[in-house]
Amino acid sequence: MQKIQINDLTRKDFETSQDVRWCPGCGDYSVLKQVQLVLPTLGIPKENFAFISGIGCSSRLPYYMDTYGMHSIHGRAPAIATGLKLSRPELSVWVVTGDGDALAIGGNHFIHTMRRNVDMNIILLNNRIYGLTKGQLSPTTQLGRQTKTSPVGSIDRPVEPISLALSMGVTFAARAVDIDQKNLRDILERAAAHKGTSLVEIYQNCHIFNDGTFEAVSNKKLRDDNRIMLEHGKPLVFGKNRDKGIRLNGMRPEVVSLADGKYTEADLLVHDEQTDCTVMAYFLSRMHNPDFPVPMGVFRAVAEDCYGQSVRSAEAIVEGKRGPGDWDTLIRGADSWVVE
Amino acid sequence: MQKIQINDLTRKDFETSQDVRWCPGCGDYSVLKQVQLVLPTLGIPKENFAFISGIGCSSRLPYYMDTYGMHSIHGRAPAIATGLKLSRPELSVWVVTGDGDALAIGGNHFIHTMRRNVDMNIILLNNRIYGLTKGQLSPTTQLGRQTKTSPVGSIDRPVEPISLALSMGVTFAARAVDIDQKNLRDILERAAAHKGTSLVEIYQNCHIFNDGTFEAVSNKKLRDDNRIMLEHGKPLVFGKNRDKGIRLNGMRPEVVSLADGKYTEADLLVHDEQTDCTVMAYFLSRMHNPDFPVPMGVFRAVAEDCYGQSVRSAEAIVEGKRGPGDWDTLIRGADSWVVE
Amino acid sequence: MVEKNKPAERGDTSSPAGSLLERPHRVESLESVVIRFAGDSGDGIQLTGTEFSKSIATGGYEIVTHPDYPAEIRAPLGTLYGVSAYQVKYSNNPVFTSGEALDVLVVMNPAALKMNIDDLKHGGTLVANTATFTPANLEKAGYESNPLKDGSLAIYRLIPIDISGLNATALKDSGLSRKDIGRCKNYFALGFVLYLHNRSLNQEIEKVRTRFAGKPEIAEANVTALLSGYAYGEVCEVFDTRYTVSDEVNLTPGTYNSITGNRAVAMALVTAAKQTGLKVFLGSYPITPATDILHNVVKLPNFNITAFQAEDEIAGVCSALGAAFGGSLAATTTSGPGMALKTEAIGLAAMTELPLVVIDVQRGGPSTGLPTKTEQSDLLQAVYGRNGECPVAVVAARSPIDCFHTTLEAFRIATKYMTPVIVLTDGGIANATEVGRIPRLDDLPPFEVKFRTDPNGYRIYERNENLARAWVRPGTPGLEHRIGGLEKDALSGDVSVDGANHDKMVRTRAAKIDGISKDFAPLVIEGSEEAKLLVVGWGGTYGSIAEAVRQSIADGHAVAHVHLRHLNPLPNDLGEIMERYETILVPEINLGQLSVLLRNKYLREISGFNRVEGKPLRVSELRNTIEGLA
Amino acid sequence: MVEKNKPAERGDTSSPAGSLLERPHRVESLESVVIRFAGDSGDGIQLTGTEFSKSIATGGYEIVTHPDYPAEIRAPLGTLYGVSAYQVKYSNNPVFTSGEALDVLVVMNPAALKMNIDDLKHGGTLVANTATFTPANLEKAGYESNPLKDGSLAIYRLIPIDISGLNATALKDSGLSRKDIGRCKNYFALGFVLYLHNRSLNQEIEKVRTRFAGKPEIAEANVTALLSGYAYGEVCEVFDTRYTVSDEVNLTPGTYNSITGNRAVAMALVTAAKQTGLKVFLGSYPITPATDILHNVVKLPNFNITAFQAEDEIAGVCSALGAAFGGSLAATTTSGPGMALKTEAIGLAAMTELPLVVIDVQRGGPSTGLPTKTEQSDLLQAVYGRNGECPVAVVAARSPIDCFHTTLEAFRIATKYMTPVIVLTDGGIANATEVGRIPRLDDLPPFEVKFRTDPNGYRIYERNENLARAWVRPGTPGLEHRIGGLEKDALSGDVSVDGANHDKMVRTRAAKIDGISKDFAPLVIEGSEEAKLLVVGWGGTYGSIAEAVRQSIADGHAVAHVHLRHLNPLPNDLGEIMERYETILVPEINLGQLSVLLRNKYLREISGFNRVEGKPLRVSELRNTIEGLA
Ligand SMILES: Cc1ncc(C[n+]2csc(CCOP(=O)(O)OP(=O)(O)O)c2C)c(N)n1
Ligand SMILES: Cc1ncc(C[n+]2csc(CCOP(=O)(O)OP(=O)(O)O)c2C)c(N)n1
Ligand code: SF4
Ligand code: SF4
Ligand SMILES: [Mg+2]
Ligand SMILES: [Mg+2]
Repeated sequence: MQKIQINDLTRKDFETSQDVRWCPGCGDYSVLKQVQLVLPTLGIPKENFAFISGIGCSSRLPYYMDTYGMHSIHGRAPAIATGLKLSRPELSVWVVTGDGDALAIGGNHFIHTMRRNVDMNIILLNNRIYGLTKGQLSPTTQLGRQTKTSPVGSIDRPVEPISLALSMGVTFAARAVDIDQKNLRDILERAAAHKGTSLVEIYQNCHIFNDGTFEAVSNKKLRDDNRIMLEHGKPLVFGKNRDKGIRLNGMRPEVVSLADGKYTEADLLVHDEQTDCTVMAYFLSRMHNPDFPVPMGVFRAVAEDCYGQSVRSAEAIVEGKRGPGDWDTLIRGADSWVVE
Repeated sequence: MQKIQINDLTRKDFETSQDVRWCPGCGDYSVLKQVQLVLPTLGIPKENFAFISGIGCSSRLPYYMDTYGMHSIHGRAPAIATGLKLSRPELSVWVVTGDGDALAIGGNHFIHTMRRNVDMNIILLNNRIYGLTKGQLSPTTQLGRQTKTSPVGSIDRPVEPISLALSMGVTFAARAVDIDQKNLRDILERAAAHKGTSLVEIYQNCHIFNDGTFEAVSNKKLRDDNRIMLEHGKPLVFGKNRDKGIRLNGMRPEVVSLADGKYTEADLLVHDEQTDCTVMAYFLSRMHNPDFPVPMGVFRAVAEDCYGQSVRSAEAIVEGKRGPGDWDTLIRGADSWVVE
Repeated sequence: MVEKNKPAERGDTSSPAGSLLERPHRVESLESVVIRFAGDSGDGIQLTGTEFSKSIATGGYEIVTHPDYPAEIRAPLGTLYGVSAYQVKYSNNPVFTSGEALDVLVVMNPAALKMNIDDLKHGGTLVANTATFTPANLEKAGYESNPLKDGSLAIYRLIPIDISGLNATALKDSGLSRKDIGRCKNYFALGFVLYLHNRSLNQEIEKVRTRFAGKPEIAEANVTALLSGYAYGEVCEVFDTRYTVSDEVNLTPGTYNSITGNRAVAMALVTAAKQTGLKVFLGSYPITPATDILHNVVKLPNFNITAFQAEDEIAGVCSALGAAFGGSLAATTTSGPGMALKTEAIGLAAMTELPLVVIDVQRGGPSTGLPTKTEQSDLLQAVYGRNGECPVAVVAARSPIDCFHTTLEAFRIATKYMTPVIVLTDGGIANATEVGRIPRLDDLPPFEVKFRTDPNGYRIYERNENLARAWVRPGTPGLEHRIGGLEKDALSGDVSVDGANHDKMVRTRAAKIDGISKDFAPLVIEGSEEAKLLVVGWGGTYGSIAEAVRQSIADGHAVAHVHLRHLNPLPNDLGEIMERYETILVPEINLGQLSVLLRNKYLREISGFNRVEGKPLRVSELRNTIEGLA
Repeated sequence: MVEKNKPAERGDTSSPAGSLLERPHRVESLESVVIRFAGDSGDGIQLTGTEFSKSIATGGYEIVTHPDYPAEIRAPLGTLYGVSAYQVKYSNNPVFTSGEALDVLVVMNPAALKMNIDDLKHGGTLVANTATFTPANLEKAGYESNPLKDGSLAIYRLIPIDISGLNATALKDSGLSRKDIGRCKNYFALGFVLYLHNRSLNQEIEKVRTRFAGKPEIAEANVTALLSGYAYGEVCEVFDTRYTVSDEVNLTPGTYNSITGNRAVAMALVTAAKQTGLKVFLGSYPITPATDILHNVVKLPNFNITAFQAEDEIAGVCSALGAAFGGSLAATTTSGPGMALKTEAIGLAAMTELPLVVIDVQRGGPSTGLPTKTEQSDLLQAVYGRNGECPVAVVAARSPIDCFHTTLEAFRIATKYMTPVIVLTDGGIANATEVGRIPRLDDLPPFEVKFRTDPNGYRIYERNENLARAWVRPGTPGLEHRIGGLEKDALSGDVSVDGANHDKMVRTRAAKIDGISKDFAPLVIEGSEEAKLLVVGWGGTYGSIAEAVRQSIADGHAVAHVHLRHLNPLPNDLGEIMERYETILVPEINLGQLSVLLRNKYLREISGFNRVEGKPLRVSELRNTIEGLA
């Protein structure tokens, strides 16, 4: 997409007349706001945005965006978006989905979308619960968590969406917290700028059915010791006083203190979001509380051909060889004969 | 499953009266043979085996096994096997699937099975093509490969099944080549012994539609330089003369020569199939020809609670607290009243 | 005579509609009350409604309830679309529906008034919590002036009460926070309404104490609120009538309780395990309005029942099929869109001839449709919605309690005939409650399952007199065998591409399903024998139809009603019964799906009464149609 | 008179069945030949069959072919289940089926003899490759003695030829390897059979040279084999008759070719792009017997058509729906089990009212069933197989060429009415070939698509005279809007849970689909006007029915035939036509699915002729039934 000058778009242009119907206190509100703030800055005509979602509280978001949109069926948004983007490459296609929508019923489309690298932006609102159906276990629900369908605690080991996406070669993967407005906005901007599939996982608080599951990384008092902000080319430092870091010990990561003088920043791993192999990013995606800080920011951002480009270049190869198709010749077929 | 003494089972006991109907030269034959050889050695009564498959050439295998079996529908074998195993924990449950069956239509069940760690053995016959439907692109087809549905070469980046499984926390993952009988058999034995989900990816030659795709690692003349045999606790050495090795350079793997004296085995990475984190195995799963040798053997084998055990211990918690359920009390309900 | 409670004759796999929680017989009496509670979804309306109905039901009355939630989880306070409601009808006569025109309406805010007032009878009682009629709330509800004051409600008996304020005063010394005190206000309202309905409080007080056993201060505050509400009724001079429904009840002695359709399905699963001694396996994926079945079942692992929340609907049904192959009683629960996803696997179940119970709690369609509203529009999908010639049994429940019996019958059919059985319930009966007598185990039709264990001469598709093949449990020595989705030889079960064999198998599978009807109990015809009009219904519209027929008869019209549990195959006696009547009326919450089945089978002209409005059929409207045709 | 070739009147969206590759008119004459080639699937049987039919067709004859592959990819050599066959019927009269009793059978090995000999007419010609009748091969085929020698084939005109040996001799100087020489033997056989059928070789020789343009030695060897086979015929004294089918052909002038049903669908996609100037998008997942459509389309990216092989059927249909939302002509192709998986998404297409063409190449069911055999058993799934009230248009193709017209009509209906349209073809017509005249673009019914671009007063569900909403392409300024699976307000398109609105929308969607029938061309009644018996058929059974009806008429029986392209809605004139006849016979390759639709709609008794044997209906058997009823 070419960046064009569109001076007069504002957040207001992307608001609809619909009452926003999430629960008071739901993290989805702040995501909606950031999306509405980012869109006008992208230099894309308003009519070229399309938002596709599945089913879930999160998937209601397109109703509140005054763009083209489809609130589709459970889990299928990436497949619908793929067809839309492949047939209309000039559109800016966004998928809005939830942890259940993307990773339970929609798991197959999710992984294949990562693999194909179709140029679209996927916003995954992860609240670790099924919100809309009122509180069942989701694929990201933490072990031991009691929900309506796990009354003695969940026994399903949770999915790490970013690991999963990386294993399928995703070219852009990032994570942010719903209420961390600045970071969320930066990441949405970068995701929009990325060519290929960009996955933005947002830790979103479901106030009603899973309140506080992200407390450690969203609470201003706790978060600095529990998260690490990834910065390309910078060593992995974290902590309220930036006094801790991540070091590699063989193939194992290790948290070390920078306070006691034993280690300095030079001993730490340096984040590289651009390596062609996914191992570094994968490694980061396996870090979880309480043993490690949770990484926020961009895990991976590499430039690779996206599927649509490849489709078009395959088309071009054929067209180059054979020229634009001639209907008459084709329909006549190879060994036709004439009756006079 | 308890190992019991069953002296008289042999390969013959597992053969059926059905003509085996794969193409002459198909790699599936040698897999069938190894499976039939391994089963009698496991100490499991013949009637306790159940083989579940989807649809594909590979998925025909259960018809040739004189065990309980179901040739089900495309992609769904792991889900069927999950229900079977959860309800009948005493059975030895095997899933036989293909790259299309497991990774295209069946992708969602595949990943969630890995995550749950239900105790079953999954044999994935990867021939990088759709055999049964006569030669279309599969999720593992290599980039650029011409197939019936990619006449100018595939543009879909291939799935690495072991990476995918690892990202979902699979507890046992291994790889073998169809005609490498000894290695295949060892791995099948280890997979059978593993508690939890074990994934065995077998590089299987489709003689008709994708002949030679695994040439580099199956041809006796080429394979030693193109593959590396993983051994727990051993450094990563390979080559016909065992003169090459894999070293870690930062977070990047590197092939080094052991011939010129610059590096010795001590500089190499040591394989550890038992680390609790999946990063080491993931790293190995990203190694591909031509830059790296392809790993064969066991990538990961860790002991974790499997889903069935967790289900049963959750049941036990409830039963421990409340005792075995009393039908009359339950059906009466909490606030019933009596009319006289 | 409407013979609602007469148990049908028992066939082998059939069972009376209405015996878990068996419905009482009583003397005739016409008095009944319809009451609706409405307020913000945060107001505890559902709880108040439930408590009220329980209290009424324990008095020996019949009740039917109808909860109605907003589609949103927590809609903003005071909005029209955030209104939650709960309706109860009670009487000492049989009650079939939760009623239409309201005798009493209790509203907790202006939005609730706006959304519900039209349903209140002229002269009906309106209780309103005045505290919430603030300018801001009035505006949100779209009122320009305060209806409590502008005279617009003059045709009702208005009882304005400052529920919030009175409740707060009563609890000012409770030591609770303001928020917690606020939460007690629904008990205040309940106390008042119970006074209005002439019920005593003792039992209710006990229940509050049990419910809040862990938090004694909260318990006592709620008790105080209840008592204050009740006392307010006693001293209040605003109104002069209390409701007194005759309580000369004549119930069959026994233990009673109320139950929703979804819970009744869960109880059926537990009962199937109990009766057969087999493990029950439920593989499911959450979907409104079916999820509550799963919620109920996950709490019962100590009843030999394994519940598995799968990654999607396909895995839900497939895991159940795997369990069926393993010799368990297997079920999957879902609603319309989920049903659509399961059809391929149901086809595999039909082909492998394994017993599988598929419960579809129907909701408004097509597509995502109206997920929180009821409908009967999955019937043709259930009967015809699979590739190939793929007949399966289809049964439907008529009421919350009937969900129990229908589900149990589905298991009996599934195992006797080795076939998938689809059970259709709907969002209406799934969430509504019905009161009935608790059955004892021996009251139920017997249910036993046999596996084949004899390896001698075993052939996979050898069939018994019911055309069913034998069920073999993996683990049985000598019976190892392979089944699958490919067509198989009619005897050996080997893969077969032979045309004649395929034709034979297709016909045999069809004949097997057709043969199930030999087990059905004779249909029960309710209403007048000399009628010219027969109303044929199915599933959850039973209440509305029975009530409309009853009213029409009471009004002197001759009309008969037959209600189908079995949709595929249809009952053998239905054709002959239909022949006795000149006109056939089929009321459905769809565009005429049973009509399609009946027209096709009996080549009879059918009048349809079709309303697809997401709610139970309106008795009054249906009655008009009946009386026009009778 | 059977008016097979009379083009129907054109309605707006309707088109004549049989004009791409328009079917020729000719003078009456009854002679025809049915020939079948059979051998190991490795023997090049399909190629030989195809070449033979082309050669015949270019002579101006009508042909219908029927390829029959084994289910296995490469079955072991010489086995019974590894036999591949290819049948052709040709005549200078209209040909409707590939024929029944064979005039000529060519077998390349004993297994092929065993599997096919029963279909050869008494006195028919049997050509056998003697070289393969070795003891080992005889045993594999289950022969105890050599049938070529033991006299058991005495009732046939046996022509034993050592094809392998003669071919090898002819090519001994070719310089080719033994394996490559062996591969030429099917050209030897072809040469012989062409001699037998009195065809000249010139054209065939040219074609061989083109085909093997890259490999001149192979080309020349094949030419030599062809010539040797032909020459062998000339010198061979074993037989005395050559087949001479009268070639007084009377074809409409034009360019002709033969085409399979699957390729015809692909050509329709290309043509839709050409006619409208829009991009065509095909989202699909491989499944037998539909995959060939995708194989054809992937080769044509330079025709403004994007083909996408998705990860599964659900993604196939969903990607197509996404493309439809984007303003492309979108299609998905599949077969029975894949259809089952797509139903939820088709429901979304119906709800969002987007144009989507779903092509179901039916195969034997249920479940995986008989994947390589034909059947007509997805009709009720297509009409009824979705949750909720979810009507969509359903059309069916009657012959390979008709796949082209039917698919194009499906696109015209989809875009005019903004609805999904299901196209039913079947494994029979998908793989069979038919010969016809190549159409020019202006011969085809016009096809134009308009998008709304005017933002003024746009309402999503505002409808035109066809009850269709406007199609809006994302990227159009001022028309931004949201659609989805939830029920929407009848005008604004906002989410609505209102009951009355839902009822209205459900009825409107139904009325829209019903209204499509106003565009249909009047039905064409073939056969006798004064008949009492009407045969009503649909889809791929056209050939068998037309032939049976024709034969019956020729034999003096009065019978009429009407063949339906439109299954939902049914044509408006069908009811009135059916009323004119006493008896209605509906032949189907299922247990009576069209019968269900007709009985339901017209309340008429229907006689079914149902054979579910994985193959076209047998003309002789059907004729018996017709003559019994006429
Ligand atoms: C086919 C289908 N299955 C199930 C459902 C029910 N359903 C709706 S949303 C949802 C889960 C949503 O969870 P998530 O994606 O995490 O969204 P959230 O509400 O938490 O934002 C489910 C199970 C459905 N609508 N359709
Ligand atoms: C629902 C459904 N979709 C598609 C098919 C067609 N189909 C059968 S096997 C197959 C692919 C098999 O590929 P793979 O799993 O790699 O097995 P292989 O034959 O290569 O061993 C496909 C697409 C089917 N049978 N069912
Ligand atoms: S249920 Fe949770 S996720 Fe859904 S709107 Fe409410 S707070 Fe948000
Ligand atoms: S097609 Fe390929 S995978 Fe299938 S049986 Fe033949 S060789 Fe094996
Ligand atoms: Mg969620
Ligand atoms: Mg494969």
